[in-house]
Amino acid sequence: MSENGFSSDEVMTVAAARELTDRTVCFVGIGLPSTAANLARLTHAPRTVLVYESGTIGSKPATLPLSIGDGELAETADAVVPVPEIFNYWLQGGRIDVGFLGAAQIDRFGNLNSTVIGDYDHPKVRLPGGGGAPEIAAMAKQVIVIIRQSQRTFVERLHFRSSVGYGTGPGDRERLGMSGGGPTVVITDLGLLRPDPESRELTLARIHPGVELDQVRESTGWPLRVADDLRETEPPLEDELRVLRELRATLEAAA
Amino acid sequence: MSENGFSSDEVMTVAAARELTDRTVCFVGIGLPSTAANLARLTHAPRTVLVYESGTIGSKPATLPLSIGDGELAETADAVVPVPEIFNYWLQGGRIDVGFLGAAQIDRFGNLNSTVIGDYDHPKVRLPGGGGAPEIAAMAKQVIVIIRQSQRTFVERLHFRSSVGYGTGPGDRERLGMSGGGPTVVITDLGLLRPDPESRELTLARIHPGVELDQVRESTGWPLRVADDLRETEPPLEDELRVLRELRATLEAAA
Amino acid sequence: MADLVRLEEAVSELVHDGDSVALEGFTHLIPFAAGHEIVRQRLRDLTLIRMTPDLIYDQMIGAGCARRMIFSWGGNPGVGSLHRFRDAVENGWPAPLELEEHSHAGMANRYAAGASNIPFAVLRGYVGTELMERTGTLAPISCPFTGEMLTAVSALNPDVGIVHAQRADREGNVQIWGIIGVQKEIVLASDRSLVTVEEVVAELEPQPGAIVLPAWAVTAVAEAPRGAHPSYAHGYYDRDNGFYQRWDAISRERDTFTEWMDEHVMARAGTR
Amino acid sequence: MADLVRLEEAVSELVHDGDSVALEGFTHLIPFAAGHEIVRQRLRDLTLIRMTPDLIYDQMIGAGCARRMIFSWGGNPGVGSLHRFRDAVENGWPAPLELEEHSHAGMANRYAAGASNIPFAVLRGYVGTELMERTGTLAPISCPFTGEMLTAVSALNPDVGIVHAQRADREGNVQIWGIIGVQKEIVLASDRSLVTVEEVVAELEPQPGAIVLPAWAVTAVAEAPRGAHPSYAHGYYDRDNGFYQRWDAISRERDTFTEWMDEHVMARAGTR
Repeated sequence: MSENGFSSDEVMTVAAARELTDRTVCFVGIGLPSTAANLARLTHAPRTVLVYESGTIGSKPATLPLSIGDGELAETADAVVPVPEIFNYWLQGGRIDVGFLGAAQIDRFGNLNSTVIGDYDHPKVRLPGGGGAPEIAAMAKQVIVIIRQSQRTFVERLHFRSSVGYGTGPGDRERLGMSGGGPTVVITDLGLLRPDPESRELTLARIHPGVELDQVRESTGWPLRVADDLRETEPPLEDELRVLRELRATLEAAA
Repeated sequence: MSENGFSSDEVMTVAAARELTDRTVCFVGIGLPSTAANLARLTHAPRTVLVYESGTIGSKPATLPLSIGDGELAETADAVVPVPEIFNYWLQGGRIDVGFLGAAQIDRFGNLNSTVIGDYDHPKVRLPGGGGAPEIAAMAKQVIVIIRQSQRTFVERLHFRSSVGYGTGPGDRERLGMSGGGPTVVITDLGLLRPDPESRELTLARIHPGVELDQVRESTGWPLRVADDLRETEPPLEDELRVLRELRATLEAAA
Repeated sequence: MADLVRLEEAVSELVHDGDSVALEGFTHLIPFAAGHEIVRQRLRDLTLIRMTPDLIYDQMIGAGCARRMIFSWGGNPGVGSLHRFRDAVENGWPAPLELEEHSHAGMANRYAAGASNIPFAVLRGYVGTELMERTGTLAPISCPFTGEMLTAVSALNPDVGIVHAQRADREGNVQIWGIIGVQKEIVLASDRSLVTVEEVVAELEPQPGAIVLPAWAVTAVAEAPRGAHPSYAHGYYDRDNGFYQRWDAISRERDTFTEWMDEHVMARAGTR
Repeated sequence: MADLVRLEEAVSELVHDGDSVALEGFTHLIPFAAGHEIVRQRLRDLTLIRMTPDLIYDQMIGAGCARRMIFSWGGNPGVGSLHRFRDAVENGWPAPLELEEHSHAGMANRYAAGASNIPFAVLRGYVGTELMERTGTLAPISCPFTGEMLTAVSALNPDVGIVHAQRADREGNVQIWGIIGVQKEIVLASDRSLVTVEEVVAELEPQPGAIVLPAWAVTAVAEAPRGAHPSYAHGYYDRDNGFYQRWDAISRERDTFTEWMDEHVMARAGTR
């Protein structure tokens, strides 16, 4: 909890929720993405459609799930479909507006590593792996990345490319035949970055309340581009924080 | 109705039903095949599993369906699955023991035409087409063909090859990569033919009661091979005829 | 979100001359009401796509809507020929009909590929049949791992997909049960989709065997009670097997066919 | 027909050293009881196949059952690492673990291809990722109609497929509802299959959202009440989220892990 009365997790989650407009169809993973999408659904975007990779479409959980397959996701869904179908007909079919992704590392073009730290064959840290991310990154109309920002996570060179953002720059997604649009925003605990429309390089567009620009630069493993019109993130509203904290309490109560 | 007290349709249907042993999984089309499979189920093979291409698995209809998608097939089924699944997971998956097929023409190697009489582009008669047959013929472990026998149906040369029996002879199915075993019996209104184990040519193995061998030869568009141990088909039993007639009555009552 | 509209409007907004149109429903839930509305709106040069053309395409072909048909089995199930289909192919009446012919397995996979946004699907099928030479949307393909030869079929993505269903709620979420056929695939494979329903209800009660198409995956929903007759709607009414049998005589001659269509389809705008 | 047998017998008859084994269940219905029985029977050199290895494979890897793993996401959902999986990959304890790594979409399609008896499936996926270079069961493939480049994944046909389900009847017909994941695919893709169930009942009541696997498509059925715990069985018991969180501490060190396994798995033969 910062002196502002909210934690860096909270400002990230609220910033992510705000990116969702109503009636958006979101493919959500567990953790911050699921929290952010449910926060949007319970505040400004009540008709947000949540799709979980376990096959639940239109889930409306009252409590936050710990896994992407909790029973409540199925009980409150409009439809539950087999896993091959969720990936083929719904994600690859081009019906997902927004995919939320996290990662262990990100590079300046929004490519993601969720596979290993170190060498693939002899890793220092074996991470969980790509899961649903490679195809979400390729196929969702728009991708929102949520990741803590530091020299360890914002790296010059990924140890493994698990999912593609903009590859090596403009035109790469098109060359790779990707049907989705790529990352439109990267939300961190320090601020919010958007790809430059021309170069596709991530550019700091918002800085969270109480964060210094130097701190953001020092937390980035490459020379950070900063938008000319850099502004401060609007702090979480009281109502957003209340709903978010109620949501998180349901998760802790269930454990 | 012949002087024997049963019609040629009845002897065909009973002969087909007898080919089914209990617990056989049958992929059935409408008409004689469906009647024969249901007759088997209601007489000597109560655990015959009926699979219809509309996606019903384990249907146990009390009345004969007119179409392969009648409501009763779904109501009495163990499972109802989408049509892509019935063809991919169940038929192509190698789970069908017996496929029943009819046709407008058959050749000496059990290849079938259900597409056109005459030239494909300017047909004399446009028939319905292959439907489920091409893949049933390729993939069922065993195929039973039911067809009336005459110079028009037992032809030297098919006008169109809609489904493959033994192609041009031994080894063809293997060369074509077919997972199923091919036709093991062809049941007609005159008798019953089986492929020769070596040459794969259809060979008359049984002749129905009251039918003369010359009549069968004259009803065949090629020089007919006859088994050394040709025997007469055992006439339909009273019980078989009773159940068959009750079944057919349900079809007429429903119309 | 799916718009809830009148059938007349839905057809006039979604279907245009020259479109490729799939009216699906595997024996069950055949969208006759929508097909009849297409006939009444005198749409022309359609490419009609359906695994089993059934009576509905016999009627649309005889009424002159079709230029081309993509199909796998064109008969009157358990009865015999589709006479209007035959007359078009054999005699070019009322107009010649181009055919693109597949097997059921191929059509089902083409729909699934279309719904999956991939340009083709792979199956073991067609090999050894003359369809391999006759049909352009078929090609041999070799497995990159085993070298085995299989068959590729090109995806189907109709301009318009039309199905009938039991129910929708007021949001346009659609519920289908009983034989579900390729209803989901065709809605998802098509650029635009129309679902006619027996009734619009306040809430979709869960049903054993039911699937739900969310409203945001459907373009338009129109109420059309008995809209599948003489096919059926599981839980609402049975298949009218008698009509399927009577159709043989009605459709055999051009005159009796035209008379029947005039009386039962053309004269019934909005009154079905 | 499926044999109704005791779990111990089913595992000892169906699973052998060196087999490829898939214990599936996407978060829901994970077959923990069967996995524990495999551990108790000290099976070795298994190739473990699962989209999300989850705690069950963490346990089996730590217990020394595995030589190889085919997977797409190896974490403790919502909690963090699978420490036994990491220890095997990073330090080779208790034995080195070979990996064959895919994405979820790829694994799901590999199962579907296996169930469909075709040697590969096609998807848009993997392109631009380093998995393309690392994984041998991936290959580029071009569409024979459009020339587009897509990705082929080879089919998965495990020696043994194991899933948990809510119910079976006395014939061995199996009923599953809630999140159905890839349960059907893995049973149909495998040479031999074992379904553990919460209970055997006289008759399967139809349930909204339920699928049924007919007895003749399953090799063996074994009753294993609470056999998915700490995963869950929809309609029977909830996911034990607390256990998933506690597993982080239990599994972090080799000693505490081994102690836990000795007490909760090895010592419980037949008493689970």
